[in-house]
Amino acid sequence: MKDLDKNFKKDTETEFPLREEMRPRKVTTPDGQVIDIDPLADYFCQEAPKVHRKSYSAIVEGFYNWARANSLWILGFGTGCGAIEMRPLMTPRFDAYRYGIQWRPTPRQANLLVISGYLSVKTLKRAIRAYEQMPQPKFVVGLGSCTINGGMYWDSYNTIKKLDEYLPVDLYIAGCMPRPEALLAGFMELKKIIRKGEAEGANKYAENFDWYKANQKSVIKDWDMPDYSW
Amino acid sequence: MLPTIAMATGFALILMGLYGALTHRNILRMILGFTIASTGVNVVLVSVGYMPGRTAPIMDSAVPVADAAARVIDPVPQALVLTAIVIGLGVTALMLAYAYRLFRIRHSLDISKFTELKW
Amino acid sequence: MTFEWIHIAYAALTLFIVINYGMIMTALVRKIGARVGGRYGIPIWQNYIDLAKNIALRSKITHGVMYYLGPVFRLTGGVGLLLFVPTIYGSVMFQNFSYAGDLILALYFVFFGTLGMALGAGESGHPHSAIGVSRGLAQVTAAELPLALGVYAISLQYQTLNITEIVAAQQGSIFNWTLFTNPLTTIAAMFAFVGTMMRSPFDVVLAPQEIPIGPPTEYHSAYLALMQTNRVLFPVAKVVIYMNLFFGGATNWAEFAIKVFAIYMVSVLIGVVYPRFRVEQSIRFFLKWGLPVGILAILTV
Amino acid sequence: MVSAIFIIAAGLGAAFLLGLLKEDQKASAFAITVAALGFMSWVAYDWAVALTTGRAAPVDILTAGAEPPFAINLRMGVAEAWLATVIGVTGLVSAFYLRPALMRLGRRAMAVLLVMTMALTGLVLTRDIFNLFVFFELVVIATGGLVLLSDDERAVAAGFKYLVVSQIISLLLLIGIIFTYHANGSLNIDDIAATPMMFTGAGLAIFLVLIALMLELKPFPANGWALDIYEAAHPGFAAIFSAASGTAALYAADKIFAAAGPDWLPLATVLGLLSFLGSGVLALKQTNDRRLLGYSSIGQIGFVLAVVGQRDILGESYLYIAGGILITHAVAKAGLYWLSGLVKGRGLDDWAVLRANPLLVFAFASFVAMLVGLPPFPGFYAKWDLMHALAGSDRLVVLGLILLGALIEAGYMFRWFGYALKREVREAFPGFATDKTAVVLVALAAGWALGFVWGAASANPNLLTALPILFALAFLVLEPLPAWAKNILAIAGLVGWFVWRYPGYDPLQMIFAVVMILGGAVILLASFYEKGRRIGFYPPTMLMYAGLALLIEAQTSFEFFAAWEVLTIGSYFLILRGRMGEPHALSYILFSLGGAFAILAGFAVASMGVQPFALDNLKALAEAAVPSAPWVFVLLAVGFMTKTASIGLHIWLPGAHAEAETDVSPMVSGILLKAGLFGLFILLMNMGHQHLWGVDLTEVLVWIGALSAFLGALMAIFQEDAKRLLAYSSISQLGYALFGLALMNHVGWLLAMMFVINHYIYKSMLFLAVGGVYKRTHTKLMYKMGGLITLMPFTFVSVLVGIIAMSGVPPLSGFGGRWLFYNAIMASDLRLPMVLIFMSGPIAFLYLFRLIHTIFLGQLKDEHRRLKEAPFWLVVPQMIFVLALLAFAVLPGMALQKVDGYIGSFFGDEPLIWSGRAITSTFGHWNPVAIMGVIGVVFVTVLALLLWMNHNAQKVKQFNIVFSAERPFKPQTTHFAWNFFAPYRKAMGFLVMPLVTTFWGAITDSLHSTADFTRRFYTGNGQTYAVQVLFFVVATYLIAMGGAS
Repeated sequence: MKDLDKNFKKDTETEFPLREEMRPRKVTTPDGQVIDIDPLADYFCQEAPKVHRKSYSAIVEGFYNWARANSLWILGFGTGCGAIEMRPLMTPRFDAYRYGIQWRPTPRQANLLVISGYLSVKTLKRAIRAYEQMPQPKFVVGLGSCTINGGMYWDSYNTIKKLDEYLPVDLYIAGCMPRPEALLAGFMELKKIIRKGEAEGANKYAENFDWYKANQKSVIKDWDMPDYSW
Repeated sequence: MLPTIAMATGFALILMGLYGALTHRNILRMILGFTIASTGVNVVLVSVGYMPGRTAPIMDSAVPVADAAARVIDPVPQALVLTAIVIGLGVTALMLAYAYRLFRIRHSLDISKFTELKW
Repeated sequence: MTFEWIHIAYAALTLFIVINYGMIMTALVRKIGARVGGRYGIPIWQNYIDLAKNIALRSKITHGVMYYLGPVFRLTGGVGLLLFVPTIYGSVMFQNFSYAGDLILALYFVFFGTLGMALGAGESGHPHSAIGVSRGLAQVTAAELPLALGVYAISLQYQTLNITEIVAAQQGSIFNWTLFTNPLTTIAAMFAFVGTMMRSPFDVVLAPQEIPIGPPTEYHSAYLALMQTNRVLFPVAKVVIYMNLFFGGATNWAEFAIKVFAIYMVSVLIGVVYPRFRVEQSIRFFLKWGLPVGILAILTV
Repeated sequence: MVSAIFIIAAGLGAAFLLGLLKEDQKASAFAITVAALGFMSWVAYDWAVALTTGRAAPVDILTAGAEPPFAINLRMGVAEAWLATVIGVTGLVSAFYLRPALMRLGRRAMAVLLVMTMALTGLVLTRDIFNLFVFFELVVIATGGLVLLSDDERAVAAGFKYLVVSQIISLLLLIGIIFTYHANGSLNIDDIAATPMMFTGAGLAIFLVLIALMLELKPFPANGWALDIYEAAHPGFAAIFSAASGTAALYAADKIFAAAGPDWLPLATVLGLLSFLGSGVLALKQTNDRRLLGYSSIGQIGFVLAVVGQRDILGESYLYIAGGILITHAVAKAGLYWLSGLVKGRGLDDWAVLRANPLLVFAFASFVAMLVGLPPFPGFYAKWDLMHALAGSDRLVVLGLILLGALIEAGYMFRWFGYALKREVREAFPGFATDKTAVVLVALAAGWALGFVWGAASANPNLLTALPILFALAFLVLEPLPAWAKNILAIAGLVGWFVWRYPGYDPLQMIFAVVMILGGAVILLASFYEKGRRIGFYPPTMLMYAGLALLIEAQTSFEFFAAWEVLTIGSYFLILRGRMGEPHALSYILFSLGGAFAILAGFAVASMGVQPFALDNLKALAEAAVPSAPWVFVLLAVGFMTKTASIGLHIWLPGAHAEAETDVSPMVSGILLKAGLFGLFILLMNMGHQHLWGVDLTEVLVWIGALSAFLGALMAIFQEDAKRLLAYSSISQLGYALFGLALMNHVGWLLAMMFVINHYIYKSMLFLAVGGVYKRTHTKLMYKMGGLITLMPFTFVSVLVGIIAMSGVPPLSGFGGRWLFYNAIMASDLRLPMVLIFMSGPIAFLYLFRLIHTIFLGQLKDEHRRLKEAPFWLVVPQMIFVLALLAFAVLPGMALQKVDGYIGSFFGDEPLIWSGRAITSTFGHWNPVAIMGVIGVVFVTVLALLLWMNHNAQKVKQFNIVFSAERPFKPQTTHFAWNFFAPYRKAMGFLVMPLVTTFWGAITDSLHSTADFTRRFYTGNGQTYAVQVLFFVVATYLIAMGGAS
């Protein structure tokens, strides 16, 4: 059940045209000079992601990992039906806050991207962007069987099957859907991984950037953005 | 009595002339009206200077220079009238010339047709 | 008073105490909120952990010079505000740099951080930042008005602009506090206090999902760490001013801790009870309620 | 000395001589004409000079060898001689101007011209009323002849209408003359004067003579016939008709009024004012240049007639005043009619072709200034003296109406001038006829020469010998030089003047001199960026600075007012230079002149007619508690507040400042506005608290200041145009300064002083910065910009420093202003106005942030990607300002300590103690160095900390923002800038409804609709005009009799 069967895969023979606003164009300046604008190069930073080494001192890195584990800020981004299971975590019954888990509205301030269920190709594009805009170190948790093998959408024309072909997943929480208790247990597990210093998904993404990009581009038809969204 | 009648006649002529000049649209009639009015003015002028029982202010053998002041009427209005008549003639001539030019322009002598300049 | 090098050490000590106090107090306030809602709430050290986490982030971006300087302005504003106001009445150590200026300095220096932050947020190029700034500035013009009137009223009352002298005049008995000698002024000023603490009902500036937390939406890592530090420091510094002006100041750190907490809780209590205002609603609110009270205050003082 | 009779003889003789020539000897005919006119002018001029210098005494020339009343006598006095000169020269110059037409029509036309000139001279010289009548009729006939010189067919009808009315006038005149003669037995004017006739019996006779003479002056509304002549006649003749005929007729009327006695003077006053105001209003609606000039002529003659009506109080200065106005009018109007002959089209905007020759534009400007009575022309001196005489005799209504009339005249004249300078030239332009141009330049030279003569004859200083003004005028000659050379000269002049003068200044003058003179030099640095010759920039600029330089040093009310007018004129031409400046320059000059007239009236009332009036005397006036003192205060304050653009009088400012050129905006905003503050300083320093109906007027000023500060700021935040935003901000800032002044305490004044310095620095800086951005982006609309910070870093820094300083945030100098402000209000008893000021502070923060955000931050637009930093010379002064602001922030005592002591000498207190770098007041303390130090150390520490932690941040580009997991579409849709404070508009928008604009708009609209309604009165029918004349006579008689009984 690979994603890359021929019904699903993008037609790479014919170039999909860029969106109008992303196409290079000529613009007249106020002084009457005509200049070239290449939106992709002019508007976006074209740097590739870097591999960030750990701190030189093991003690410092240990402290940092402890802090990262106890201050998990989740990006408030619901992708599939699993998003509904996130809300109870804020309630008195589950109260994830006591574990240092909080929600942030902007990727810039979040470390944890929870892919909460099936991911359509359209949403994948947004998820990639959101993930790339989060600062390192960042963690991805896949929720439910849809992120593992497509689940009930295994033969869908429109959803991806294996999340870790597109983003480096640190942890899956199985179930359809996993209950909030399972989520909490999963987050506890993630904390342990982080504490051990093994949650280096961002570095893995940077190291295998080309592979991830090739996979992403093979399913996303109108790739009208830079390779890496800073 | 005589000066009063003359003066009344003069004013009557002035009013008639003015009435004529201001009610007729024909330029020639207007000019005529003004001529009548200026004649009236001349009559008034003369009547103001007239003194009963005196003679004309002409210094000849009939009126010796020595007692002229007592025997002639006031000569100044007479002189004024003469001047006024001459000037009136000039103005009337000019107005008639204008009437001719106006007629050449518009082939009409109706004053109310020459109102392009206004406001 | 003139400058001596030891003042720097004293100022650093004040700063250290206040930052730590602020860290704990804001966490405590959140915890109280959670308990009221039946939750356990965040750990009391959570602010420290978040700070450490943010500093520990590895990748950072910058949008430009002003973006970089924004948090610096912000924290300088908070630190400066604290240092321009005497913290503990009667203590030589905690007079800070209050000889640099009087009440007016404190009143206007509040805007220093706001301006820098707004500029930094502006350079990020994010429209939501600008929207947040626009809302915040619009709201603050109306919200600060009762405070300005209140400050004017108490400086008329005490015939001085010197904060230490104002605190001195309130010593002796609890009934010497401005709160009791001039309640109208205090009420007017508290309007402004509630209005500028970035809590509901006046927190549409930060509307977390509509304009993802407004001005700081692009900030992260150490930038955010500086802003978090300011977020715990600045309210305390502001409360110190209110405490000095209206609630008799503090003669020792214990009194300081209690009074700051109590005053801070005013905005918290109002915040948990009332829903959010739109910007024009809050402007109208301050003009309709805050302004008349302020005018009464300056007319009756 | 040639006898004056030869003037008449030469005219008549030459006319007869022409009759002897053959029809085709046109050249010799013209030569004879010119020779005769030249001779006539020379004789008159010779007399004029001799009589003025005292070489000769006035003579009576007896004709027919008998004493009057038995013969006609002519008199040659000073007035007669000068007027005869005007008439002769007008005739001579017009002859040259009319040359083509005269050559076409031949010797007869030339003879008529000679007769006309002769008859007009005769009108002036004769002392016999019947002789007066004769000359009048000659003038009528000659006019009838000369009207036909026109190429315009409609002129024929106009001439006929003129003749019809002339007939009626001569009827009235003759009847009047004969009965006057009947009543006192003499036709000699001097004999009539010996037996004054009252309103009874014989009064009707003298009334008829007077009214006939006044009808010759074309009084409003019985003047439709004259306007037709003005419109249709050849401009060369219209010049004679307006300048020479008007002058002669007026002098004739004056002679009879002098003879009839003072009881008749109110008649002249009323009819004169009616004409002045009525034709002024009607002129507002005119679209034909010559007809407009006709209305203006009638108005001006009415003005002089009103002056004739004041001859009982004018005494010895009567000739100086009436003559000044009359001669200025004659020269200016002749000049304008001659100019109109150079312009093909008859619409007002057709005069745009004049721009092809800058000299003609200068001539036009000079003529307009002459008509409006601006310095340095005779009308200015005359008006000044006249107003003082009127105020001295309590004729305040007349004073007010004359000023109103002058303002209306300024309205339509300057509007027209604006058309000429700014409207498009519609058709290809063939070039000007050299001889006609030369004729215009003769009038121009005459105007300036007369200005010099009148200035020299004035009891007050001659403006044309004031060094700064001469320096400014020198730039007219230097116009061919390149702009950079003129700029160096201008800067050198300003700096040199300052260095020369400053030892004599007191601290107050010193501050203003530094801001206005040295500050002007700094702003002029920016002008180096202009290439080419920049024609028309330096003369007005330097004129403005000359006015400012003189203003600072003014000791008497005259010096002050003259300087005020000079700077107003200079700045008007400067503002008019802006690309879209035309309507704004007009509203500027109208408000400024209105204000100037208020000042004039104020000074006149204050001095009670006694000149010279030292400014210090205002203090005596206040101390003596003269009943008029509060009114003087009101008038002067209103005048000064038009310049500071206080709310209600502010509507001229936004456009004027926003549409001005890049380097002009800072001049008119940073410097010019301070002139108003200087005036207010002088006023309050001398007059202090004044009470009117129990209200303390300074409290009213406090309220006005507070309202200006508040509403100005509020309007500023809703502007999309960066320069308009800054302009509204000026209203607000000047409101602060006015507020501080009006608090009438020591700190308040210091506050105002601080605003003078601060506002100059940061507003100049911001205007230059925005101007630099405009240079690059070609737009002033802020939402079209964005993200320019990296492209224009220096400009950004100056804007940043500017807005921090302006918003009063420590540590920059604006905070000092706020600190002083609190200390000032603590010492004041007023409470409520503070509320407005408290509000305006944060609101200022709003518009300032908007300024910097929408221009420099946010999203960079495609077309701006390659922009460069603003031109070097625009950046230089900005950087100087940045340094000045920083220095002033740390060491405010540098500038303020001396002023503080100086102000202390007025209030007799020392509220501020300057110890070292710290300042202590009664209430608080302020240590700028400590503030700067603490903030600096903390800032650097925090920055170092951040650099240590985030030194490796990745620099990203404008679209690398989190956008709800999307990417932005285009910069235009991502830049949040338009309607930036939308919520604020929802909450407070009702406060910025344009009530004031609507108010002033309603006033001008109602004037216009009155004009439009009234002018339908002029139907164009000659008969109707004649009937109107008769009605006018009857109505005037009834009203005069009613008024007398």
